[in-house]
Amino acid sequence: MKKLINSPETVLTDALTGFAAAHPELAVDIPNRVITRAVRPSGPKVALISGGGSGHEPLHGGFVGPGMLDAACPGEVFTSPVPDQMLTAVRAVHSGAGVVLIVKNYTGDVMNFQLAAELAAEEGVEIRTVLVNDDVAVEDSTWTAGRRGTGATVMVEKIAGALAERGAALDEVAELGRRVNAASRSFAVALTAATVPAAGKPGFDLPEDEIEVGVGIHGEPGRRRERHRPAAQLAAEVVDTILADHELTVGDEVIALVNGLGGTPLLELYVVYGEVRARLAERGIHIARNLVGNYVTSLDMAGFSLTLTKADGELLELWDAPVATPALTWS
Amino acid sequence: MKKLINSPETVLTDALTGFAAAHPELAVDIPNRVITRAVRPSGPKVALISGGGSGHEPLHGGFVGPGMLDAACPGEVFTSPVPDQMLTAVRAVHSGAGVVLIVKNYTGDVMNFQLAAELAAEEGVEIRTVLVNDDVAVEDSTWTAGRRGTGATVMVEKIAGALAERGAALDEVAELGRRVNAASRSFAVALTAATVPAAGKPGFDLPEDEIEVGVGIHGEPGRRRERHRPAAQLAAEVVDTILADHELTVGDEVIALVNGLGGTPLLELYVVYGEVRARLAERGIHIARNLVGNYVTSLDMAGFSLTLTKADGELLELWDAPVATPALTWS
Amino acid sequence: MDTELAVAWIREIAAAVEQQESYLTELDSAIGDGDHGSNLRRGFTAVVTALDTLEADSVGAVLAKTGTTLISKVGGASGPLYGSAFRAMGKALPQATATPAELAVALAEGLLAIQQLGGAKPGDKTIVDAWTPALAAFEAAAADGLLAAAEAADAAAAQGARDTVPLQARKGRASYLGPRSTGHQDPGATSTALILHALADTARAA
Amino acid sequence: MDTELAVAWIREIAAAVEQQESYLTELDSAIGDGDHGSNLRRGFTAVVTALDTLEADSVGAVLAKTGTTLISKVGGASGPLYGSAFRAMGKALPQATATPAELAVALAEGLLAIQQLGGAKPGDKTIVDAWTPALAAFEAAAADGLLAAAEAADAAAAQGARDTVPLQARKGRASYLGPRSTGHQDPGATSTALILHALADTARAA
Ligand SMILES: Nc1ncnc2c1ncn2[C@@H]1O[C@H](COP(=O)(O)OP(=O)(O)O)[C@@H](O)[C@H]1O
Ligand SMILES: Nc1ncnc2c1ncn2[C@@H]1O[C@H](COP(=O)(O)OP(=O)(O)O)[C@@H](O)[C@H]1O
Ligand SMILES: [Mg+2]
Ligand SMILES: [Mg+2]
Ligand SMILES: [Mg+2]
Ligand SMILES: [Mg+2]
Repeated sequence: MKKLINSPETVLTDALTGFAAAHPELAVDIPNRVITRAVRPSGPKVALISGGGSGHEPLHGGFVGPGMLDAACPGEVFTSPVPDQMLTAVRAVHSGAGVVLIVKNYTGDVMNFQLAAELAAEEGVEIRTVLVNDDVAVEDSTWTAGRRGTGATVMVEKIAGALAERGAALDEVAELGRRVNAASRSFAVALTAATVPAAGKPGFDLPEDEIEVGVGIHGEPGRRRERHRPAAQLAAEVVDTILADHELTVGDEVIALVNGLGGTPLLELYVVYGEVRARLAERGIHIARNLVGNYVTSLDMAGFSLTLTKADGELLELWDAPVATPALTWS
Repeated sequence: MKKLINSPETVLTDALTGFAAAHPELAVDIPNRVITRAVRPSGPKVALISGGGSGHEPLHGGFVGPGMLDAACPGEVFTSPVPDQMLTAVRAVHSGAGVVLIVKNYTGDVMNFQLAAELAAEEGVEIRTVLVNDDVAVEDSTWTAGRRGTGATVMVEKIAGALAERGAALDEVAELGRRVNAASRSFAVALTAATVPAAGKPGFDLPEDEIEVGVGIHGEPGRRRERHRPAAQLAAEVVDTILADHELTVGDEVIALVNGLGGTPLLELYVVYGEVRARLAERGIHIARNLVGNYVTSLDMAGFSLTLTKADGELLELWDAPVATPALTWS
Repeated sequence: MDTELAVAWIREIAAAVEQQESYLTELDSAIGDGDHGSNLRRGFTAVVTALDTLEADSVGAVLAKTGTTLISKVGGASGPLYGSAFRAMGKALPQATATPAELAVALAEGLLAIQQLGGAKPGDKTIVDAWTPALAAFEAAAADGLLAAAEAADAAAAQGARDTVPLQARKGRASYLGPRSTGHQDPGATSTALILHALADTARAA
Repeated sequence: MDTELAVAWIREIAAAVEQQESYLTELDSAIGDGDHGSNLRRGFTAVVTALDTLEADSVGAVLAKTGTTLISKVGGASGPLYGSAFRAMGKALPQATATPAELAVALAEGLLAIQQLGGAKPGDKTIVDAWTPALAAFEAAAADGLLAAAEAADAAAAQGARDTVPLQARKGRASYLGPRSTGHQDPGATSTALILHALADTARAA
């Protein structure tokens, strides 16, 4: 394993030290592992807090700022944060209007956020939880832990964040977050495995001409191992897999995220985006907004995920609302 | 080789197709391989054109937009563009105020831009060329092709772009670009080799515990092969290597770019940034502005480069000026 | 079991986790995300530090401190699960010393906490698959004293962990793999076996 | 040489480049950026297409078209260098047929163009190191006819390319490697040898 780190034990603290130095517009509580905006919104505002294991950068810390999150709680690499972090975050950003926790659906995340929510509720803070579970690779059945939360997290954080910034009430913000999640589906393909620093070697071996289809963002193998294929074919299959699970019909508009898993060059992500767009056009679906780049990564894994969020006028307007975070900025 | 492409022959066209679709605010002439702003600046303005081989994304296409470049000419992967591209770009963006060509110092780039400049001059366009050569890994002597242009390209394009946007004259913009280049130094370290699609395999083999020190951005081996070291040590050595060549003294301010080469997770880049900042602080040098991320990449190469630009009030003010491009946006 | 023995047990778990870290991580790499070993090592290292300054007047205080520390330091799935389990065991043992029968009740409370929080049933390929047979064995042998009960639980937990190999996971991260999760031993069941093995070792040394 | 032979030469170069693409790329991977083979293949494929529709009335027209096409299609260092060389050769041969002596002059003009644009001297580990001895050999044997001159140039260029192995590069991308550039054959010198070898093959077939 070759990584730009000092040691697996210190990687998170070291990265947060660098992140804090790089982003003076954010306040980084390094010992408690909580990232907030340096300048609090004036007046009461529903606070959005998210968090999850590290190794998915820029998620979540890179989405803290006006128009998006109020706080992020980074856990150890691929390990959900602990309840103390979320409690510290709640205390830091709660302004009386309540708190929305945005939680990716993984057993660890769900349980740790749940414990935190209970503790925060005991302190009298109104808490709502929005669960993100957009990954169609996993069947949502009693036979699994349910669908994983992946790329849709960006959509939920951006759109619910915009609504919160406008002064909407707690239940409205939470409801919208759930609506964005319900309107979103994702699917991912990996060309290589990720190497967790503490593990020291790739999570799985993958022959030169094979890929993992239906992977998550924690370096785990996917649902199936298949032969590698040209980008056009892969993109078409990923689109079709999502559409098979998504209520999208001719004439619908979507927000599309072609997301790099960390080790894939931007050049290739644009190739994929072109093919995704072509396939969607064949199916009569129009991409109204897009993001192409590394947004929800899996350390150094090569590959991509596609997220499609069915959009309407309201969602698009909130998507277009100003945002100023390290990883997403427009005005 | 596993890549998200259709074929090595079509990768550039396919990526430009996706890029064009993803960025309606830009105009992408796919057959001629020229990227310009969809909306021209109103009135005459010095036009900034850059270009170079592809595989360094977001450089240069990702830096086209208000406040930065007027046009970018992407060549084949790691191959400089051809003069026809630059001539097409000149014709597209020339508004009477002259054109500045920003050229990274590689034999191919220099010659192709030179041929283009001659052709454009024949058409009566006033042309200035700013050569970027910031890589201290290469000695600038008659024994080499001179120093390579790497990370400083971002600084030159941003700062000269801001000045051009304000209506400065041709020679002023070119002079400032040269000044930014002269104030900049870079050095890079690679943990893995890049794989050029047409070559189909990594440019070099690197044992598990070794790194290439002093690499460029074209997948070539570096100046030396060394043992891998913790991030703190590597970062300190890279800082020291740059400082040994840079006129920086206690109390000076810099703009720092910790740049990922394409295959390195953002988490690690932040670790490096923290260590770079600590080392510079020891030397009494203050980072006034920073960028941490993938800006000048080398396909899927893992590693980082550091660029330090000595800053003064004027440069910082121009750095802070609004910019709205796919890869760099602030207001 | 007195507070001293409780502390010894926890220290023994910490030592075992430290020693088996890479094995646990390897198991977790196969069907999870490769952090179970480092998660537990981080957690129990913090627990040992916390116990150094704890003035415990009951077995329960030791176990509760272990639980809250795990919750605060581990994260992931195993942090809240083991944390809640130790907290529940702690709550069940407010007295200075605990009989094997009382310990059996505590172990049952621990399992209940795990199942209430995580919703897993036996056969889902989780911690529950080692804890359930361990609890049954401990209960059955409780009358024969702590050592006998702990050794029975140790053997049953180890067997329970091994028995997860053919199972398809229905809870936790491994469930994402579907049928591909079979053929691998569950990391959490394996660490549960370590915890019971540590109890037997501690009882033997006492 | 008449226009037909000129076209045959260029086609032969294109065929050779196509066949040797991966070899050239391999050489360029060692001390460059791994694109010399694909660069030249892209260029000469375009040249062959351009020549298909060209109604050339002189050897020079064929070579000039080759040069401008290479400049428009190759990029990198080799595009402008070979492009300018062929353009210069084209300019030197305005007549319908060219004698070996005239061809020698054209080859000299080609070398001059390369050196004017790129500034390389013999020994810098570039195209110049194959072109220079090839030109000398061609000049020396020009009196013996095209075939003899071309074969001499072919052999000299091949030797020149081989002789780049121990050299340390002082121009182009390979110069970044410093002493590490020694021990490898220069890709550009190698492609120059291919160009001269194609001339000999074409002359032999005529
Ligand atoms: N719902 C659950 N109930 C009981 N145990 C579970 C549950 N989900 C996961 N586990 C256990 O947790 C283990 C993984 O723990 P760990 O790797 O530390 O956390 P994570 O899965 O969050 O990375 C699994 O091997 C499994 O035994
Ligand atoms: N200044 C120069 N003069 C002559 N030949 C050169 C010069 N610079 C580079 N070359 C030749 O160009 C070859 C590389 O060509 P190519 O790989 O196509 O371009 P690039 O180096 O831009 O990738 C080198 O092997 C060398 O022979
Ligand atoms: Mg985990
Ligand atoms: Mg090249
Ligand atoms: Mg795990
Ligand atoms: Mg090359």
